Amino acid sequence: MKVHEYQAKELFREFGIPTSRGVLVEAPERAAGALEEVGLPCVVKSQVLVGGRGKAGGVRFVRSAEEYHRAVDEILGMDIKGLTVERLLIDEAVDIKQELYLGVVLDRSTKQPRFMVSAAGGVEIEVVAAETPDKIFSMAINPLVGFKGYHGRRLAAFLHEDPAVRKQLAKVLAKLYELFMAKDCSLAEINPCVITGAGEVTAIDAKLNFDDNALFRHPDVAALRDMTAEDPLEVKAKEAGLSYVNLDGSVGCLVNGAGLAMTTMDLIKHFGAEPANFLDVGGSSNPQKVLTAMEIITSDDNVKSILLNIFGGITRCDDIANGLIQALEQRPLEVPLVVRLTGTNEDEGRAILRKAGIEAGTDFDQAVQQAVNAARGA
Amino acid sequence: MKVHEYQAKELFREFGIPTSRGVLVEAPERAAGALEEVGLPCVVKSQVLVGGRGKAGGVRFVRSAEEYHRAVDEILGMDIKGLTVERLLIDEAVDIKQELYLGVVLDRSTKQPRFMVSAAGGVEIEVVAAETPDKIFSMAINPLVGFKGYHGRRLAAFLHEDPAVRKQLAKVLAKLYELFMAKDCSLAEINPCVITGAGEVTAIDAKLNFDDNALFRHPDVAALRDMTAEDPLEVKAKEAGLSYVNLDGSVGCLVNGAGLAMTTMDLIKHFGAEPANFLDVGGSSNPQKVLTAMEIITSDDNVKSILLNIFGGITRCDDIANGLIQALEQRPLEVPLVVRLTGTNEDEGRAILRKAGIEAGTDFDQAVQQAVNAARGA
Amino acid sequence: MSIFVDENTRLVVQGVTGRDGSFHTEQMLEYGTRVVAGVTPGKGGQKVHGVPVFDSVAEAVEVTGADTSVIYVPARFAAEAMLEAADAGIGLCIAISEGLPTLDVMRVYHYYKAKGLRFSGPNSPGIISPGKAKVGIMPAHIHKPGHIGVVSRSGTLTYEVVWSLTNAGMGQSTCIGIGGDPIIGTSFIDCLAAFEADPDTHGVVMIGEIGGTDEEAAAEFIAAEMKTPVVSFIAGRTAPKGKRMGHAGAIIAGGKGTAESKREALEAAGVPVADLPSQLPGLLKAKLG
Amino acid sequence: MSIFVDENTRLVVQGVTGRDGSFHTEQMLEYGTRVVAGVTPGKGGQKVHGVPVFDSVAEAVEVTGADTSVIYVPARFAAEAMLEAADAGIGLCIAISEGLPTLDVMRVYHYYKAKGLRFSGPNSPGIISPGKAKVGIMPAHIHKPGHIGVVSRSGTLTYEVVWSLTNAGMGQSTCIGIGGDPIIGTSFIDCLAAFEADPDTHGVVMIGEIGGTDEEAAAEFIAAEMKTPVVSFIAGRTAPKGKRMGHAGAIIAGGKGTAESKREALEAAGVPVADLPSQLPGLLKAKLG
Repeated sequence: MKVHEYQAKELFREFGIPTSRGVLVEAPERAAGALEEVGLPCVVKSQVLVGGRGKAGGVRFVRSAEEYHRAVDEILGMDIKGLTVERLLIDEAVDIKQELYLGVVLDRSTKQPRFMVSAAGGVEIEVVAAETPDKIFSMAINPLVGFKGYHGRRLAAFLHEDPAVRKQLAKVLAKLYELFMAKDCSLAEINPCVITGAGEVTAIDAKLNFDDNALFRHPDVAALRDMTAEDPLEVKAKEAGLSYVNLDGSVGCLVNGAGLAMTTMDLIKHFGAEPANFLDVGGSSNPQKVLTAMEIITSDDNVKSILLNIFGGITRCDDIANGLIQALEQRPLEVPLVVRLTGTNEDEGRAILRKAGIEAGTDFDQAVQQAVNAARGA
Repeated sequence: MKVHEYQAKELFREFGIPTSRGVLVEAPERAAGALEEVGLPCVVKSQVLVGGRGKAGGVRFVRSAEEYHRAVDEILGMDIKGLTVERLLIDEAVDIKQELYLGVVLDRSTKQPRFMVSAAGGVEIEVVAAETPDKIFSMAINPLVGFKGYHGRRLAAFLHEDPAVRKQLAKVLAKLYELFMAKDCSLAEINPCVITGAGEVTAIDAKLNFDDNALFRHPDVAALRDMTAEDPLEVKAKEAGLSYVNLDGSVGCLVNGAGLAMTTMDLIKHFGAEPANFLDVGGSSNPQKVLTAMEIITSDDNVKSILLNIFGGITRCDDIANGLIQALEQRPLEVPLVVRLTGTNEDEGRAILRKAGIEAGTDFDQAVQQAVNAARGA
Repeated sequence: MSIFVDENTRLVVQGVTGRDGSFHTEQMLEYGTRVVAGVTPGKGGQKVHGVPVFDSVAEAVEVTGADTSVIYVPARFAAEAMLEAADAGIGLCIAISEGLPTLDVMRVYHYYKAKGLRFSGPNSPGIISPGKAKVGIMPAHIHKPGHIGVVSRSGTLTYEVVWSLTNAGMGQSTCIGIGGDPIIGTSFIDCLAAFEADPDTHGVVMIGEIGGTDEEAAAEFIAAEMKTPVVSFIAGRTAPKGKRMGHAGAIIAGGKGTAESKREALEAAGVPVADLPSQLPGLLKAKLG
Repeated sequence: MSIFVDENTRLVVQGVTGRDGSFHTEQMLEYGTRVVAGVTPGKGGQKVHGVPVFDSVAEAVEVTGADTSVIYVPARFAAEAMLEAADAGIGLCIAISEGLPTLDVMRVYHYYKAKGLRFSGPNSPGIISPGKAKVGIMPAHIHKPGHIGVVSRSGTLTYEVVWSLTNAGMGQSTCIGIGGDPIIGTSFIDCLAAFEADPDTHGVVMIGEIGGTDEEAAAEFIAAEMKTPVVSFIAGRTAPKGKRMGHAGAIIAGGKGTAESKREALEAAGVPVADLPSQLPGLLKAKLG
């Protein structure tokens, strides 16, 4: 789960990481008050859950009240990569002497939180990594022992010469680790972390991603979810315990298991169409899940045919069949349906479907081809 | 460092371990007020830093005000194993259905905190261990992972049949571990931990020992030290950074290194006298330490001769010699002194002493024999 | 032979009284797996399909000599269940549960590593050595004893592949689902090394997917260390970047983890990569000669 | 030969700019120890007795190839310094510092164990292989190259014994102070096993003291595993119960850890136990025949 910059900064402050001071503006009539609080010059920053706001014109430095109000008017409601700007962060203008990058990610290969730091802050770290990899210093932290003074000293020494700045950086890095672990982050990033003219270390941007699986123990974080910034179908799917990603193609698919769902997409493309979505009903599915899944798929107008592809393991074919029957009863389909059902309790499942007049196949390639043909024929 | 029962119980409450309710009485005139607060029946418990209070008559259950005041009068000021009772804990009488033992110690061989629990509470665990070892269940906790639910469930299952009591016990055990680790304990013990008639789990006694080396990070714990309950010479030695234990013999000894100091004691006995003390001036000693050490040894009237036994390593012989010279200048000795000096900077040290008219030997056995003979001759 | 589990495996089922735990205990028993114990705290003394239930893994191990554990407990308790297995002396823990917090699994990983123990998963279908033992949730009937090793990050996709192998007459020595999470206990390389050391495994099918760089690491290992032929399939060629495809681990992030990069690495290591799962038996036959 | 340290040891001194660190760096250099680096955070770039100082152990290792570290930093920072050494790839860390919180050392112990690394101490005089390398604080001149291994929980008492061995013409292969704390990184058994495996160690002197049961465990090990003759001395026969004798580990608690119990265990294992340290050379000569 991603959160907005202003939300991440609130968490930063909670953990003692110094950040620039800002005021959130959600409606134009709040703009004047915010300006009064923050003062000029300041930075008008769109709050959207997507990278590249700056390039898209969603971040503006303003020197006068006139410039400020023009920026607020233009950015509020702006479309950035398909997302409408609903909120602005009016941030104090910090006297920037130097921009650094500080980040913690989960390193999958060593299974440890890994710090990535660079004195080349303010740009995307992937770009720095690709073009000037020696400007990045990386260090994994063994989670059984945690972040110690020497980790901070080593990272800070790479970033800066001045002992006073190093000390501040080491402290910020320690707090960033603490936040990462305490809140089950998958990414914690300060980019840029600036050194001001007065030698103070401050986060002027903040990015935090959280592990969805751990949200149950962080109600404060879960409450930060911005439903308006997400695809409504994906929100509905998530609430029902389904994994769903909306895509642009014409063949809707409902599959059990992420790997098989991805492969189903790959095969749809292989046989000449495009998938309309990724949808994994998950393991141990109950009929209700299938019902919701069918609702989600059929509410997408691009869908010209539907492929139900089930290979039962922990998922039982009879559960799936029951869910499907219920779904069809509640909302008869307007597009062709191809069903492929095999695995645990497949005989029971197929029998249930047969009663409702649906003949389920067993061959994967064949089923995909049928669905692709159906979508084309439609 | 040891603390009194009433102090340990305060820490228990801070960590959420249920304890019996009590009031501290430090002067007889407070006794009436305490009785009013606690009510009858109650338990009058001497607060001394030594085991076996009960057997010594220092704990009394009272049913009437008359019994109560008689107990207060008799126990306050009582001598228990050489310690004067200066404080009483007036504790509520708990309806005891069952007495358990719960303890955490540091297991030196596996280098882990180890739980020891027994349904045979209320008696010394060493006695249970010796007589009925199968009544004790023991479990070490890996500190890198900590105390988990399954540890608590396993220990509680050994102690009791009732699921509701088990749940409470598991919680108390978890809190006890938390306290042990958070406050750098070397021992945390609830004996007895009682199950009341109503099925409630409550600590009616509490024992906590702390790691002296970690007191610097627990000012709250360090503040609990009861200097009045300790040997004044040992307190003075501790403040000066010396390890000192007062004993009953006649040969005072000042040694560098605990092993050599113990061996010096052993040799004094071997050659026919008794050591007056254990005293280790420690590594990296400065002259001031030697000065204080000499003060402490000479203030013990039992001392009939003094043996200074130094084998220099991180301790430098010249430092020791300088300290000794200063000590002798400030307070000339009234008993014979034998010096044995060898190791790092021994030539410099011996030269310093020679200037002051002291001839230092190098042979250990010889030096001890001389000191023993001197003590006998005196 | 086979790897990790076989007819000597003495299995304890953690979460045995739950819906999934109970159902699959029955399935595993039917398959012939030696399920010697179950564990559910507070339910000690019961029986599930004739299997004695204990309050703790430690008791289960003491009484039954269990050496392998399979985890069906809910996600938020699963990491602790894995630690419990390790502390009870279980040598191999197979975690089926999905949705575990990643940092929990990370701590479990380092604890197992410190103790020199192995876990597999989480979020995995388990391990089956056909004809010997099934530990997990895979449908039994699609498998057939034989000489092909199968290792996969996926669940159902593995069934798909195994089924096509069986239909092509190619039985399996052992099939392992290593799990779809970003942090897993047993890697492709661990399994490939075990297959390489198993004289009864004559060929290996490795099923990867987008996300991470484990397939690339496996490719290096195959090139350097393996004589046993390997063929592969990589799921997620059409997955968009930055979107998580169901599995917490299946995400193309920071330009890394694309299906193309994995395919290239494998092909460079001499591993044929199929376009469709149904092509795998044919590729394998060609490799085996 | 010798154990743990020798002429190939590349040493980094942690806490090199402190009073003790600096003094003993000079002493170790004089002895011929290859002190290749020092570390004191914030003092990188300086030199101490010609040894370059770094801000971190990692840098010191990168630049100088140090493989062994010795710790002279104050007690409250020492555990972290030991972790730093482990993370920097140091294979053997020798902790001289005394007064470390026991739970800190406990965590360090399990971290080292998990990483398969070794530390010795804390609260120890260090390790010397006479004529090859001295790592610690022991006075050099009392040692002499030879074939006796010495292992001890004590500092100065070890010097006493070594000096009497040297005076009796019995040189030493390696002398190790394992430290006087309740939790130490390298045990008697670790050292005895290393001496047993060292063809140049012909006899061993083991110096124990009251507290704990390590001497009893060592006795079992000697009886079961060792051919090299061992003689022993146990300090603390006159120590009262329940009182800590200087060393945090030297305390007779709960009826365990008495000098008598240790003596009995050792004698039962065929290890002669001396009444006086000065008797050890004679006992050893008799054992060596």
